[in-house]
Amino acid sequence: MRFLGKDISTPLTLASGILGISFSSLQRVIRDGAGMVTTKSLSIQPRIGHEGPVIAEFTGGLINSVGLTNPGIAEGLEEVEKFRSGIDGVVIVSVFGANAQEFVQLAKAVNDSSADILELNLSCPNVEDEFKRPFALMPEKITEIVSAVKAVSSIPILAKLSPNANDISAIAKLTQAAGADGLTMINTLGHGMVIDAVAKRPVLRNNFGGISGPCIKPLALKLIHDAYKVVDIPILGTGGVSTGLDAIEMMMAGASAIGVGSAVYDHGLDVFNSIRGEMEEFMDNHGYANYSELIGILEEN
Amino acid sequence: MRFLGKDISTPLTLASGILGISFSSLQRVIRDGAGMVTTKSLSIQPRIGHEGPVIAEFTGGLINSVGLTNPGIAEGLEEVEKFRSGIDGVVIVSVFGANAQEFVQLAKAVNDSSADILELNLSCPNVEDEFKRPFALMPEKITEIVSAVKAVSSIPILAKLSPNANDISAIAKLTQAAGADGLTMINTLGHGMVIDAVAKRPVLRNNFGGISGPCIKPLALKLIHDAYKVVDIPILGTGGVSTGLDAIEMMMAGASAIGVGSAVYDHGLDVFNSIRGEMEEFMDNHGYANYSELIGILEEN
Amino acid sequence: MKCDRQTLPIAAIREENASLRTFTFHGNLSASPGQFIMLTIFSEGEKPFSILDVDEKSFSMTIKNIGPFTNKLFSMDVGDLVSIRGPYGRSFKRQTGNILMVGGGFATPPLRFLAKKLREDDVKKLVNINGAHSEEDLLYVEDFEILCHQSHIATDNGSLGYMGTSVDVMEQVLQNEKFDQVYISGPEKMAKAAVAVAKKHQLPYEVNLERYMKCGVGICGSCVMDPTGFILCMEGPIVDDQTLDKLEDFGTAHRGKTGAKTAL
Amino acid sequence: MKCDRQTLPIAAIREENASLRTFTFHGNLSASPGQFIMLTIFSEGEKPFSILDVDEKSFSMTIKNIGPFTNKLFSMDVGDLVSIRGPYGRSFKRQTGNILMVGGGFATPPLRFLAKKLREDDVKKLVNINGAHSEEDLLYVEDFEILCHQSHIATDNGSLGYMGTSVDVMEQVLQNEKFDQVYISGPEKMAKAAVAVAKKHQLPYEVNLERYMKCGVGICGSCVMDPTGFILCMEGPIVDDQTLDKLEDFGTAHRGKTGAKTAL
Ligand SMILES: Cc1cc2nc3c(=O)[nH]c(=O)nc-3n(C[C@H](O)[C@H](O)[C@H](O)COP(=O)(O)OP(=O)(O)OC[C@H]3O[C@@H](n4cnc5c(N)ncnc54)[C@H](O)[C@@H]3O)c2cc1C
Ligand SMILES: Cc1cc2nc3c(=O)[nH]c(=O)nc-3n(C[C@H](O)[C@H](O)[C@H](O)COP(=O)(O)OP(=O)(O)OC[C@H]3O[C@@H](n4cnc5c(N)ncnc54)[C@H](O)[C@@H]3O)c2cc1C
Ligand SMILES: Cc1cc2nc3c(=O)[nH]c(=O)nc-3n(C[C@H](O)[C@H](O)[C@H](O)COP(=O)(O)O)c2cc1C
Ligand SMILES: Cc1cc2nc3c(=O)[nH]c(=O)nc-3n(C[C@H](O)[C@H](O)[C@H](O)COP(=O)(O)O)c2cc1C
Ligand code: FES
Ligand code: FES
Repeated sequence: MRFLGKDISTPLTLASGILGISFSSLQRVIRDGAGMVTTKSLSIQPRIGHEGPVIAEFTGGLINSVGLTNPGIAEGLEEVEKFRSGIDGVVIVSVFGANAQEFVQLAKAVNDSSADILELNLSCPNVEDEFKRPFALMPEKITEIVSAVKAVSSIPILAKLSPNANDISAIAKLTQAAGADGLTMINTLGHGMVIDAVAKRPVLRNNFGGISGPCIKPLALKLIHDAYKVVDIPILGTGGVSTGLDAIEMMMAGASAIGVGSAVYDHGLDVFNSIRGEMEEFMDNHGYANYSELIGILEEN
Repeated sequence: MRFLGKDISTPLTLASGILGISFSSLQRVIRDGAGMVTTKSLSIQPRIGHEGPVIAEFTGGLINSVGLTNPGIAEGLEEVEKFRSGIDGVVIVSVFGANAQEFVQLAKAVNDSSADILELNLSCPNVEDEFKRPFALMPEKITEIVSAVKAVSSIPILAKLSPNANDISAIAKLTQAAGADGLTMINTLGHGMVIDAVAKRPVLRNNFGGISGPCIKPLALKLIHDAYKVVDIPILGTGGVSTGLDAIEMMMAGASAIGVGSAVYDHGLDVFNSIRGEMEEFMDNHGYANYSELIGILEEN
Repeated sequence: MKCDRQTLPIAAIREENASLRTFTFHGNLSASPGQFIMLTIFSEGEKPFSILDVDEKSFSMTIKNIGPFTNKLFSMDVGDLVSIRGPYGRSFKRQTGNILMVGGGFATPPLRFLAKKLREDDVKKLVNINGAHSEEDLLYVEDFEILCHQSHIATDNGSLGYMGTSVDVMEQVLQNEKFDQVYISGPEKMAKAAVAVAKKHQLPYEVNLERYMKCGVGICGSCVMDPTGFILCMEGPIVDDQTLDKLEDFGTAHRGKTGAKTAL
Repeated sequence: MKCDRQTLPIAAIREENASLRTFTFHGNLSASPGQFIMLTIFSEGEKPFSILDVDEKSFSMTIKNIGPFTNKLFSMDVGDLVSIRGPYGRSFKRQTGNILMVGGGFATPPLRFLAKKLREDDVKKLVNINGAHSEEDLLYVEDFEILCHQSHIATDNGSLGYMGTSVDVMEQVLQNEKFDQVYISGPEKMAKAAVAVAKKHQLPYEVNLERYMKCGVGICGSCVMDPTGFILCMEGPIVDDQTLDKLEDFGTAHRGKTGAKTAL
């Protein structure tokens, strides 16, 4: 199948922020069964991110407050070049800037690299102290950033949206209008707090974090389906996928490819092969010959 | 302990919409260990609500699209009167109107009954087709409705808020300013979709629903804590509580009483006594003598 | 999980009479007599139905065409998909002594299932009374014949068996024979009359009840019965004598689609 | 769950030397030698530490005061609360033949724990080499004396035992005696040297490695080693010879707090 013009053997994609710092992790995920990999979100300058604990568990999911730890765009793109030798696989480079100007600078660097696709992280809920509300909740900001990046990018652009948006149809439409070639949906849900009752403290050093994992799947499915109904660009569906059935459901809701994040935590890297196997089994049992037959076939009641 | 001027033996409260149609259910929940009970949200006219299926499960929670099924305020208040004979217990009557005028009409009826507390359901995510965005996401609407109701109500008013609000601190403050005597936080999270991949259909007849259960607890804790920091009125904390530890955490975050909804589905009505027992055990082990010592003692890192 | 679903094609449809059909599905349902399932027709709705029979790889329900949902179901064909969750509720508590089953109308499926299980349990004596308006409304006449030691029939118009109700037959049977347990499943007025008879003879009994059910899993409150707050979908639909004694709603009142209470 | 925490008061603090203390906690930790925990100081941060010892109701770690986090820890008293999750990672694969352990500096806690377990396993011969800068930096001298059949000491300044490194002693020991397995835990340069010696003698070995760790559970990527993408927190920190052979980063490069790679 194809996604944004690239051939992929499976729609499964490593989501941004999971092991995605080094070329060696990215290569390993491809060998373990993913069709595409997304890098950790890269900023212009290196970022340490938040102090630990940066992850906590609860029934149904994870919260994290990693806070965009990354070695900076220059070093990040070196890893992408190293990735290229010895393996085939589509690389999505995720970037995060403080404003449209930074996003443009980052986009130029990515365009000068061998990256296949550029992902704009407009929706990290873990840096609000620093950067205020996620751009993905502010229509004007989305338009400004996406159209500025579009003007300088010759590789396809994915805009990563937030589940906290209250009117996803409007946002999906204006993101497409601004020039996005695809949508990544969804980032983590802001904000969750896990409390240590003995210590009377939040578990995370940064007190709260973004919610991911199985429990955000129903939210992701609804948002993806709403967006699918109003845009013509492909959606990289992400949020709570850990089984083949999850992935099938998400494609039925409208996703053209599937991001996998927290499931790596729950099940290890084998999860790519197991999801792949389960998808194939379902498709065999129910008469689907190609992944593309699944996309958006959900019928509302 | 006391909540909005009423003596209660335990902070545990039946959340609105769970078994809360008949006096006999409400009495039973009190006998099974709750200190307060909330009725199903009552509207002026009876409502059938949505066709079934109205509930579906997923990892970590439930989605429901009951759609405010209720026999109407007149019959609902008759049940409240019947409840009074033979049992002690605080009754919170939840109401839902299409506009401020209806809320005022409902509030007057509740004030003419023996209800202890009035809860304004400003945040049902299941009737958007009919009533558009939940009021709890629109600051002007909250102010309009709460202040209009305040003008006619001599019993305390709880305003029930939505987890979909993007700036809960602002909303909590203006809700207090409009005259609310307390906040109920949180209603179900909108919107989730559970998909039946074999049928290529959403499971719920209404396609989507509000999310509740363990997976919304981290969201509830964060929102309650944010609100607690900016208001002086008590909070009826609700969202994903199913163990004593959950309830303790929520009180530490700032709740003065605790609503329990989906846990009744997961564990049956015994859950009130088990939560109560677990809370007492924790308090004994960690040297808390009264529930009130727990309220808001969370320290941020 | 309580709401786990099986989405299945209708495997077989058998016409029982003009308004009743038995729908069979290939699937796994580990259920006991008296339990029910919630059946979804996509884009239509979801309704409760008693389980008629279960074996290793299939199960079935007998359904009456009575309104919008069942109309739609009767328009469906073998192969069409529906979705089923359950089994739900409390089943009959099976005894192995002398057993009397009293059924009426299209509420007899659970008794048919119960009879099969009681025979597997090696019940001492099993007597069934099958009542309906007329001969063509009677269900499973041959099945009860085969499964029970005695099998009586009552029709209101006398078109088959005794002319009268199954409760009339019950009174007669109880005059001549001793029983240890009575199981009752029929319209609520009939069940109420049967309960009165069982009481008079000081026999333990269990009754299959129906109320409007929306969730089937004890959360929506629509099936709750006064004044004890009995949750019929979870704690019933099979109700024992002591519990039933406290249900003032039995035979007198029920709640409709809005939760409003009306007289029966 | 992988991130289950125990929030516990410090039960005991033992001064090992000027910069090292052993912290003991009453709690349950089912761990093997080589595994580590993540320790949180509230409002401060969270850091990985090897497990020194575990019994039914307590466990302990030996920690060096080296920077902001450990400064803060050293300012804490018995009774103060911290939070611990784990144990994490792969432990030493225990053998029962002739065993040589080569340790350096404050990386010896896992070897101390390993020695205890090997004796419980009834190991044939257990020889330890304990190296440090000077006498006062040596850890568990008596413990190794008691736990091992032979216990050698090396100090850079010769203040106790052999003057030189533990790797120097290792070469000598291997000239005279036969071993089946080598376990190595020390600063990475020393470990690299020890590995070279083990290789020369064609002995199987396992090495305890350290990398910057943020999550400890294989999700953040900060501990990953090139070029295989080995996830040290989950698949290590104990690394066997075949795996180590492929890790070009071993002894040459590591990643810091931003994930940027620098030479060791
Ligand atoms: C535990 C239980 C077991 C049942 N078993 C059977 C069975 O084996 N075979 C069978 O034919 N019917 C059974 N019923 C009744 C069946 O659910 C209704 O006949 C069906 O819902 C009718 O729906 P409709 O839209 O076709 O008719 P409608 O016109 O909607 O209703 C016709 C009548 O059916 C009843 N009904 C409607 N909706 C419901 C509901 N959600 N819950 C309960 N009753 C309802 C009411 O009495 C109503 O007056 C059972 C009901 C319950 C509660
Ligand atoms: C698997 C493992 C086991 C360890 N076991 C022990 C032990 O038993 N005893 C002990 O004293 N130390 C141990 N360490 C090292 C310990 O984690 C660091 O000494 C500690 O984090 C220093 O923090 P700081 O803020 O005091 O110093 P900083 O000034 O922050 O750092 C000092 C040095 O400690 C190391 N370090 C800092 N943060 C980390 C981190 N998050 N992960 C790994 N290394 C870090 C770096 O080499 C750094 O240069 C272990 C590390 C790992 C990875
Ligand atoms: C530990 C962690 C780190 C993440 N870091 C990033 C990031 O740097 N950039 C980004 O766009 N999303 C980041 N995400 C969000 C994921 O890419 C993904 O959108 C989200 O977790 C939902 O998918 P999941 O439920 O499969 O994890 C991170 C998620 C986790 C759990
Ligand atoms: C089946 C169901 C019906 C509900 N109906 C109502 C309602 O009528 N009015 C209301 O304010 N909240 C309603 N709620 C929301 C609950 O009162 C509660 O706010 C929410 O479920 C979160 O709590 P929980 O996680 O403990 O269920 C309903 C929730 C459920 C699960
Ligand atoms: S049908 Fe919902 S509680 Fe019984
Ligand atoms: S420390 Fe995060 S992956 Fe190893």
